[in-house]
Amino acid sequence: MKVVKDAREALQGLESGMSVMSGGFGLCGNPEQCIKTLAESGIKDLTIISNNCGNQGRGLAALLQNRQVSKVICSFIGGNPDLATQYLAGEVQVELNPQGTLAERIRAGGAGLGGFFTPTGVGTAVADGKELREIDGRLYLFEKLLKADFALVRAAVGDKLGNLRFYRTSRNFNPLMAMAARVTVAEVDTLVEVGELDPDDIHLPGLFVDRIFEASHENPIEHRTVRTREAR
Amino acid sequence: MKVVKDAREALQGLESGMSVMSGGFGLCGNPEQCIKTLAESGIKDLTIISNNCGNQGRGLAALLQNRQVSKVICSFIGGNPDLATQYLAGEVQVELNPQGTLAERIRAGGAGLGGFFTPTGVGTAVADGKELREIDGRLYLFEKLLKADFALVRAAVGDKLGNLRFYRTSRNFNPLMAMAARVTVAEVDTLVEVGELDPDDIHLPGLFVDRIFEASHENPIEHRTVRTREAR
Amino acid sequence: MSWSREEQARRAGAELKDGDIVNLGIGLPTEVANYVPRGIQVMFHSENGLLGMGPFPYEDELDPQIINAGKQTVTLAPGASLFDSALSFAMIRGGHVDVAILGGLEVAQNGDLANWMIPGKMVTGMGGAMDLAGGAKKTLVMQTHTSKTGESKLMDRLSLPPTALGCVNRVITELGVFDCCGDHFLCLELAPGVSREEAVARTKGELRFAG
Amino acid sequence: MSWSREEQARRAGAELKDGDIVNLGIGLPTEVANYVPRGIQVMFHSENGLLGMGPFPYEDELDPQIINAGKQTVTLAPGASLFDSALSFAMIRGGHVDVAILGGLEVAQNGDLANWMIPGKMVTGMGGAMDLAGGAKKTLVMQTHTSKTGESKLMDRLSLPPTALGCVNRVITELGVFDCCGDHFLCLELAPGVSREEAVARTKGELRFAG
Repeated sequence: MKVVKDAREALQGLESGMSVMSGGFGLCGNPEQCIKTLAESGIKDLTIISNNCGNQGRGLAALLQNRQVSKVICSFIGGNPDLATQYLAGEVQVELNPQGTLAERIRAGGAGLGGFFTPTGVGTAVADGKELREIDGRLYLFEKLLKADFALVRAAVGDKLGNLRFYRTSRNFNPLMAMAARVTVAEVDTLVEVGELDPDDIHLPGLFVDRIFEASHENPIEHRTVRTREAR
Repeated sequence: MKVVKDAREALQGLESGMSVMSGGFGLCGNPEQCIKTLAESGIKDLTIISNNCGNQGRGLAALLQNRQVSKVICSFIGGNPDLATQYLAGEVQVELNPQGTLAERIRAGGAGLGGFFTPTGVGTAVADGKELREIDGRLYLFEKLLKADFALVRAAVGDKLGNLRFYRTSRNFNPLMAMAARVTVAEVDTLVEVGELDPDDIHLPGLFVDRIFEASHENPIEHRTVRTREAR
Repeated sequence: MSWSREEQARRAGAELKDGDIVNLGIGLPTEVANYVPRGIQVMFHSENGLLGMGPFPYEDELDPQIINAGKQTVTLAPGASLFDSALSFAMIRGGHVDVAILGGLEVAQNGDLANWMIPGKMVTGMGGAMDLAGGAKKTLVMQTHTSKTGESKLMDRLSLPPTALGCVNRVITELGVFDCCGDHFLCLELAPGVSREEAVARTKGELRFAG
Repeated sequence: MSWSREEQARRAGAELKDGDIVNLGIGLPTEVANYVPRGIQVMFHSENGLLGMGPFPYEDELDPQIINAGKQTVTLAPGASLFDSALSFAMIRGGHVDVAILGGLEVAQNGDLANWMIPGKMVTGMGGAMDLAGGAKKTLVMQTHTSKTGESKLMDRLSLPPTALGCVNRVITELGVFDCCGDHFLCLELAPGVSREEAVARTKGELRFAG
């Protein structure tokens, strides 16, 4: 069965030197328990594939602080002093991808495609060493699929077959990464019985999920922006 | 505003010689009113992009019977005597795509990608004249994006901003085609006010839909297969 | 003696494992749904956008908008999900479907499959066959061992246009069960009353026997 | 005299049309949300997977799982929808976003944009900037006309690494509104009290005037 007790059980088989995709945009929609458990594990030399690799010292930044990460494939490192420092010191390799290209490479990995041609990055540093091709009068770059050993994703609700529903902007990269790994682990706010989710409203079919467990989440806020009723 | 009165108004600007995507798998999930209106229009020389181009003399087969179609891009023509006859007589050009390749080419068109490498079709007639490439030790074919002048799609529920929900296996190619056309027309069983759909449960965001109208649908059955309680 | 279609379907069903995601082709493979071994649960994938296909509906359950890839009315099993055609084929092409059971016109000993066209005769299009044959983790073919005119359909090399190359793991015919091993077929099992000599005589490729 | 940041944002808001799908970059562009002209409705797209971004929440509406691409807490407008990052960038790359309003470090008269890195200084990554700049139907840049040291940021050609080539339609600075026309900038409007001479002096590319 796919249901496991906790993150420790879910991460069985994740070893030093592996590649790990982690869902989330900044700190929103992160697989918090998996990250915490990884940070306590002593596993090192990881390649992390994630849009931001944590932020403000939190999330995946904990793995950076522990020197567990040797390479990061991401789109944005602003607001992440741990990553910026180790990158500039040459301690961590960073491969920057345009955000849409990162999402699409992961999707290609999950969908069994070898790669694709995108207009994003033509004429920029991103194009260095990549094939350029004109298709129907427009210039495109070749970008390759991206896969990983493990994908750690977070969802709002899941059933025991691994069918998932995401909540609001916590969706982001989570469903894509779930498709693109050898082993996909999902941590969910609420685990329900099979049949409780409407078949039309499953965001990610369960065949992409190998292990699932229920966990509580802190949902930290990065930039707390509010308005006051008076200002209305 | 996106809401139009009926199929006639929705198809304004659709002219002879254009390319038209039509959602549906066989007769399931077809934009029935749009097809009917097209069949009565006298418009001809159409390129139809659709998984089956109708079936059993129904659906898009009406356009074939009227000799309104000059080319069909599809994956399957079995069970479609109108198409098979005209194809064999050289009256209609047929471009066969593996079904997954057809879906992905349409998605690429909608997603702004120039094309992609797929393993499907390597070593077969589908590969004729196409680039072959080895990526990470596996062979792939290059396939190009596909776009159209009009996309005719059918959904269960839509709101006045064009946000759509599909029902059961009527989803099929509909959301993909909606992304890939210059003008996308959606006909829905039920048109609701903005705000009535849960934002997490919109299958296709409204920015892909240009015109929307409410229509009733016959939902014909191709192969009526049932079991009897006795046989349980 | 050889296996009936039912026995063939039952034998194919025995290939399934608990938790498998299974796509059944049109025709004989569809019958396998009736022979899932007791005690295991599998999910049937239908490439028109359904995971968790249930049996045919009772009259009062009939819904024209719930169909399988053969355009037959079906039902949803518990835990079913619906999705668009691009995601459906992402599942197939991406290796997320464990077993595809397909019909065949010819299988070659190197695993090449032909099942989508006969030049000058059958014009149907490949539909999802090319994606399915090449994409599933394991591809099983169910077909008759020979044609109506007695010619072998288990070949040293294909005579018909291929659907996908090197994709077939195992073939189940009325004579037995055969693995595609590259330069030969390996017979794992013969139907009761079928002799090795008969199997060899009716196989155009090289046939070896296990054990 | 020249425009304040507020006036710049108001001027950018005047570019919006009823029904537009609009993506606002981080920083000054975000302010444009406060200056949508009366009588028109636009939908704000946020590339982290939200169409229909509403204003910042009241305290009692605060939801950590509703954020924009700047990771600020926001709300959902009526008719909003959520989706994954691949679909979000399919919208952008596929030309389904009508207007992107982005910050800039430099704009060249041929429409090239630099806004993602300063070699040796700023290391943040491009995030969604390259997709947005090149993908929207219309790309508008809001930036200061010159750097703090007085050097023009409207260039004959970029000195910084490009974000996307030939993508910028219009630049709004504190001095006025300028179109990228290939071999020159075309000034459509000057802020009150800004002279043509001053605009020319502070523009490194060739500057022409409409009318």
